[in-house]
Amino acid sequence: MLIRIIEHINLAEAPAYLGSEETGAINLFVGTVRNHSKGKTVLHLDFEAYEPMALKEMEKLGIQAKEKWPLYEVAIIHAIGSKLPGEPVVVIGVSSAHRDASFEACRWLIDELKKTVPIWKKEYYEDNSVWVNAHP
Amino acid sequence: MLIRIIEHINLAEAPAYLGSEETGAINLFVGTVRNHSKGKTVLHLDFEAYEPMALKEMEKLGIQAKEKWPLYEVAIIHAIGSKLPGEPVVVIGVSSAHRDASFEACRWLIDELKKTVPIWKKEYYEDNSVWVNAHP
Amino acid sequence: MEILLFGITRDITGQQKLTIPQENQPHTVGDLKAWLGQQFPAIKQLSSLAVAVDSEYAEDDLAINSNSEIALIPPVSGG
Amino acid sequence: MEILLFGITRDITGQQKLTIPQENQPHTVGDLKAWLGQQFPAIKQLSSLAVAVDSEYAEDDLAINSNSEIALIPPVSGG
Repeated sequence: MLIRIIEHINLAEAPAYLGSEETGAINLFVGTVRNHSKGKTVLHLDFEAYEPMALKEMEKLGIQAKEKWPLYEVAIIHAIGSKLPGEPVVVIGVSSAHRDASFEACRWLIDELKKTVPIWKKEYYEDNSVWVNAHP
Repeated sequence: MLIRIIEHINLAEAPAYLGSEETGAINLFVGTVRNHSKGKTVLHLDFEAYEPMALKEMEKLGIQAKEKWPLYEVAIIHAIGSKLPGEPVVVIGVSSAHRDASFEACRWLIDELKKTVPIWKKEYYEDNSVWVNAHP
Repeated sequence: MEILLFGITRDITGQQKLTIPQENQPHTVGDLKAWLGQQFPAIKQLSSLAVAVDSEYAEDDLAINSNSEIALIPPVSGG
Repeated sequence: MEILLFGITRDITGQQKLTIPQENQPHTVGDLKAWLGQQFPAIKQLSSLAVAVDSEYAEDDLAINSNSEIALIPPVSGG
């Protein structure tokens, strides 16, 4: 498994890691910073992680995904620091023999990552900033 | 839209094309040559396309996907020629504001491509070769 | 009338392209398929056979002539 | 006892890290949450608050002491 928290994501890393002669299908999800959110202009997002725990939780998700689906490999990469619109903030990639498993596992991994991995983002608008999800 | 039939696929092309400041989600599917199929060792796959028609059908799929889901961009790239195990043969990529649309549209595009786009593959095993899907 | 061939239809006919003499020319896509089945029985064993006219999938009742670009589309297997 | 802080819990407490004096030390995760709610009412307004002990999510009845690495986990928002 490729599990990584990093300042700048290199989009070539996950596909290179996931490709192999046994694999027939790779699904890759890339989350990027949008320049607007809820009708407001976003200037940048700042990401903060509780790194040792986040890496552990990411690894647990990878292991669970490999138990649930017949996967060859899993890559989970998350960025930290300040990110501008257009920049990648998360990459999830999985490889499997057939495409069903790759789509399902990749979708499950990004959904679970958003629920359990201790990483926080603050959205900076033109006039204020908020920690996303903090309040009901 | 990025619609292309090409000898060698560059995996960096689609993500670079799909990324933008408006986009929050990119889903990418990469189909690669497996070194085995139905229990037999695959030496290589040879792809052949009726190019003008294949490009037209790929473009139609991109347009339909954009009608069905709120997508920013669509990339459909297919390789032709002889491909070794591990090599990419098809890349489908879509970008959207949110991840639901990106996963659904990408999945739909690869499923439809396999049904309608006039591209053919011949699998070369150690002892023979077959045109895939040709017979019931 | 010339017919473009791809994939297994090249193997079945042993040709890169079919030429149908003036006197045998089919008038519709359906006629063409019937003629092909007679000339090359192996074609009837395929999972499916479509015909493209001017690079669009064509129905059996579509009229064809030598000005159209006509192609046989055996079962596709891209991806 | 030291408590690691992240995200909005740093803004709420105005600190990078909480230090709980010996005499106030909570014995369980549940005690810690109750103490936090008293000291920093804004914490009760969060969508959720989890506590991690030695970098694992912990239940309220888990016993804690100063040898553990303890962290507050406000609602996560990665991805």
